[in-house]
Amino acid sequence: MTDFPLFPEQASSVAPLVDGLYLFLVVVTGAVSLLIWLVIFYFAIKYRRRPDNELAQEQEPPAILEMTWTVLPLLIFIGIFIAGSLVFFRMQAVPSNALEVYATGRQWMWKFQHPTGQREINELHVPVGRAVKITMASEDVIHSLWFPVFRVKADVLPNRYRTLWFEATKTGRFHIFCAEYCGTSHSGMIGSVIVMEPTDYQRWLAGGTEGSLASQGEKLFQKYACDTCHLDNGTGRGPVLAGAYGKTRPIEGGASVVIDDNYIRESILRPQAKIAAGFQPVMPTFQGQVSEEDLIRLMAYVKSLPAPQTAAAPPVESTPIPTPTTTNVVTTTNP
Amino acid sequence: MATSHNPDHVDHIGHAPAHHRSSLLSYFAVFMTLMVLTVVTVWVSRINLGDLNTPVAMAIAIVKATVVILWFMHVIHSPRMTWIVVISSFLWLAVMFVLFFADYMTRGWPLS
Amino acid sequence: MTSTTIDDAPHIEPSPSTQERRNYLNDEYGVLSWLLTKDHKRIAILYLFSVTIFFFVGGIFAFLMRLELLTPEGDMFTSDTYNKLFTLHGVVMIFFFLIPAIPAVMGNFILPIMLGAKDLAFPKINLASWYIYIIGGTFGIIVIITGGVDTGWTFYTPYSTQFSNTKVFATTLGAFITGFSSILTGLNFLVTIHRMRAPGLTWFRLPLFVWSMYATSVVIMLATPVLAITLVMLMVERVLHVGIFDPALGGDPVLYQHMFWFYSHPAVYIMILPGMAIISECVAAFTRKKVFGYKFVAFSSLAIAFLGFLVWAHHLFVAGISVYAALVFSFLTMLVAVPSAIKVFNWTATMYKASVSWNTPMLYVLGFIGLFTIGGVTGLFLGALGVDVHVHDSYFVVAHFHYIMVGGTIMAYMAGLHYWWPKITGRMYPEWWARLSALLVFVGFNLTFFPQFLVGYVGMPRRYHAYAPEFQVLNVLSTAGATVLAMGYLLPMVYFAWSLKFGRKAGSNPWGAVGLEWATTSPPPKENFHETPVVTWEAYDYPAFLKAMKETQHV
Amino acid sequence: MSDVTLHHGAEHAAEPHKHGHHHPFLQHHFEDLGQQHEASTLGMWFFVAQEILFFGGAFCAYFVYRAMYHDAWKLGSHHQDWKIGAANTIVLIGSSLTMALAVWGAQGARRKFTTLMLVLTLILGGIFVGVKGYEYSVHIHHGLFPGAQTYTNVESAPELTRGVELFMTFYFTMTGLHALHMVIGAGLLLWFIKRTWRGDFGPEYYGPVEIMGLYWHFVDIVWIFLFPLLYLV
Repeated sequence: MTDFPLFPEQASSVAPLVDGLYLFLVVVTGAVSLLIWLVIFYFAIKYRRRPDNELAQEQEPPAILEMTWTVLPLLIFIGIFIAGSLVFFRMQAVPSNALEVYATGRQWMWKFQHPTGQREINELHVPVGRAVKITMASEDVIHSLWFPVFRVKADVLPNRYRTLWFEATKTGRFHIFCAEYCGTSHSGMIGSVIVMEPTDYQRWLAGGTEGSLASQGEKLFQKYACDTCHLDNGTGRGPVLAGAYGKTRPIEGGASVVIDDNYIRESILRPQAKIAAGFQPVMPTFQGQVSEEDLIRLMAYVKSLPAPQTAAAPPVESTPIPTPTTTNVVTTTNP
Repeated sequence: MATSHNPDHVDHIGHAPAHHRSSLLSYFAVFMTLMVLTVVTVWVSRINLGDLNTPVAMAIAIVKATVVILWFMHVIHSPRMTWIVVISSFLWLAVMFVLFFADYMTRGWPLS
Repeated sequence: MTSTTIDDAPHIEPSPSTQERRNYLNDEYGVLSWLLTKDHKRIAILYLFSVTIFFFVGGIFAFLMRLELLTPEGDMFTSDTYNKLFTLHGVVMIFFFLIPAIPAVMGNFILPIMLGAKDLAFPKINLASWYIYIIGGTFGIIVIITGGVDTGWTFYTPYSTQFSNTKVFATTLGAFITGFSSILTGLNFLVTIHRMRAPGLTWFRLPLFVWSMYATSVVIMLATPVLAITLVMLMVERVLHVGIFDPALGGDPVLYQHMFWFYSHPAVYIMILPGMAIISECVAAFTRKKVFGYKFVAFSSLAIAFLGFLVWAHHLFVAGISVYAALVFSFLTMLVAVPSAIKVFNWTATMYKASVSWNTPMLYVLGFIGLFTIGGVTGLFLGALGVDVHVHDSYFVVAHFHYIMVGGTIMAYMAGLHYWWPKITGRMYPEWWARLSALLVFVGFNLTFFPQFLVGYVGMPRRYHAYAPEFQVLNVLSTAGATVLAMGYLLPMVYFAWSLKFGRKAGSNPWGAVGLEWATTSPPPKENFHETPVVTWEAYDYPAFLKAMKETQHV
Repeated sequence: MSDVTLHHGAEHAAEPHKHGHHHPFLQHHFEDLGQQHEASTLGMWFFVAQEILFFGGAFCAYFVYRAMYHDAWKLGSHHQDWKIGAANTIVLIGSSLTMALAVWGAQGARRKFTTLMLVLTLILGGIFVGVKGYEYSVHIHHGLFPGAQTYTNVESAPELTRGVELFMTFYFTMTGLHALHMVIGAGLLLWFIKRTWRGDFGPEYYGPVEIMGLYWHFVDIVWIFLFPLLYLV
């Protein structure tokens, strides 16, 4: 019978905050509950039914009590709400210098990819003391990546990137669980995160890799012939991708969109969804050809492209070459 | 103690059913209103008001629905309780729409 | 204050000539008289049997799960079987026991009598409601026999529509049909409360049981249809392979969760409000005192009914809704906790300077107040965003909702069963055996579910067939508790059956309580009252009620 | 139209002030016809409230996807023939009128007039469902129905395939549920035509016809919302 912890370890920057809020709640609600139990037992014993105490004396406790236990709980609860929200904001605000790691959930295993190219299954090596941002999507059903000792969790949705970040403050090997029921061996979809000293982490990184994620992405960029349309000098049939990440660009139909992970993914898998303004919808769909890992590599490559400093005209105003072939796009008849 | 109906006989409204009978004319007037509004719906949908098309179409549909509820369904002569039921069911529907779109509208918003 | 001893007063023992007076049980005989009855009391008995069967079916699944969780490795069942066990435990317990139990059994039997009416507004619809429940239940049984379903009682997409190859369609159809049964019961209650109250029974003279049943019926009427449309869409998606909720085909799984929880959170209030209804009755009866702050308790039921519709997305904090929506729902969740707090404080204050009896129903009431308080405050833990991110989908959540459903609703159900047993059957249950079973239930319950709070916060996820070794000790404790709890639930089956034959004959008011149901014989005649009663006393006004009862006895 | 008294021969209740106490259709557990009428009408209104939430859930999901796939919704809606939709709307509002007139007739115990109105309502309802059936067959013929992996019409916009299929799913689900409610209504109408012809209804007892009217008008209101949302995006 191994030792059984009654309280989880704190191994992340946000863990003390969550535990603080948790213990505050335990104390406050515990006190109120204890008060109620004691009062009940005291009344149950003091005013128990005896021959001389057959009918209750109709004295009422003061009516002001009613107001107090309506307003007081409301104030306490709003306080709890505010405390909970502050911690929640801290969990949602991803620091800008975070180490980017990509995760893919698929039925009953976790796959992690580091920017330097390492690929791991059900294991994640991270440096201690540095914020790590995990961008994740699922290949099939909904999973949920949960690091109990870091007190962070987020559902991993199919077809949509979501992020989760933590900053490990303690080295060691800790649990990774899937928290959203996902089928037969949902309980087998577990793993461990290994938090290492930065030096050990560098040594682990150096061990065997086939080039950084971005470099792998570049190979795929050529393999899928993306470079025939997406040229850097803005003369290609597709928009220039260099330096586009994070910018806001207009799309057909007047709206504009922030170029983030989800937009890149959607433009690869369903290019017709949001077409960059001034361009023809000629890009074929890559749905089913590009795997989740390749998507992550391509995205890492696109994000790594530096904004072009050359004198070429800024990408937005470049005039697209009229496309040779006439496309039989169903033009909308209704104005 | 005879159990005759004692005076503060609350909420036992009368004996015969609420005996209100709307005039024939009002039914035909309502019918004509609905016809006109249907034509307006189709006509408005042909004009391209951009984002305004949906709210306008919905407004006309709500007007038509209110007309049917008040006159065809006799809510206008009905006791207070019927009003409460009708209004609360649309109120619950509004709660559903508002809180659904509270999520869908704010999904893109960046953290402050 | 009248000096009569209350214990057996007002002692409206029916005179011997009325002793073998016809009552609803011996009024007519034969299977058809039961299967085609339109009498709300007999329909309540039909519901009592069918609901109890489903309670023990669900209980067996729970016990098998607890046995499996004795060991970290999943060595008793395959993981598929375990997944089916926890799904069926959820589906059977929620759709076939907790939602129909108190409204359909206690509500059907007691509500019309409490209102002084001869029957519910639509007796035929009431019988139809039971038959629809049986059809839905049959689907449930068919699913259990032919292989079960392994999606969890929440049927989350895309697993339930595209990846699970178990009986999802039949289960959702069963739940869809059972939904209509509770809609019809809700409809019946609402109209009866509005239109069929006895003369003199104004809204503020109504027992608090009726107020809470009214609030429950409002929630049933306005929430269950949204479950119906969600399950229709689920079935359409599963059969036609269309992408309403499946992201691969363009749908949004989070939309399914929104629509599902729009029903399922109010459904949690459909389960607890009837429990609160019974507790308000029993607190008044066993302290022989007007419930403190009658209007506050009454209106807090309605407040729960309305606020319950605004909070559903606290089940989705980590599911992918926007940060701002999470803030809105977390704030609203804090508001909905206030009416429950008001009720608990008012029940406690009622016992001040009261005459508290220690009969079994009161033991269950004390248990309810204690455990429901824990259930309620842990709901605040889950409502606070910071903590919810960690504890969502962990055993902390499992413990929270079991404290509300088992510690709350089932404890209240047992209290109601013991409180109205003499009125339903005309016989008293054996007091000491009942107190023993109440103790067993209380101890067994706490031993089962309190360790789960701890193991949940330490990090044991929900719905896990095999878990990490360090959680084993707490799980063994929990399984031990489950055995004691099972004993506590089996005992009443024995002594209730025993009491039918050998129980002491109960007079029309064995507890000396206030209420129209105690002003008629037990078991009551077919038309509840020989002549329509007239209410002249305020709610729970003991002196006035005893005086009125004295007069009816002498006339 | 001669005014036909209650041909059941049941005179009014003996005591004048206990009006409607021993009426053939007064159920035992109600005090008097007034209470029975109030109760059944209120019960029907709660049922309509529940139906509003039922269709409301579908409309809510519809609007979420309409915001998400606006162009696909526009394209999908153009595959509907709005002229047939408009004609159907007029037919349904007409049936609502005849239903209201039937309630008016029942109040005046005008047996023949009420029966005629109910028959007209049934016919108009039948026309509506018939036209819907025609529209369904057209869509299925074009392969425009949910689950139709082969989606031939719009070749070059594969993206719109999925959006339009989602639109068609909502089209079929919502109009299908609406048509189902129409069929149930038609069944009820048949039963009411029999009862009206038998002369059950009069100024004292016309509740059931009014309830039928509430149900029918509700189904009409659902179509009033469905028409602009599905045909005129």
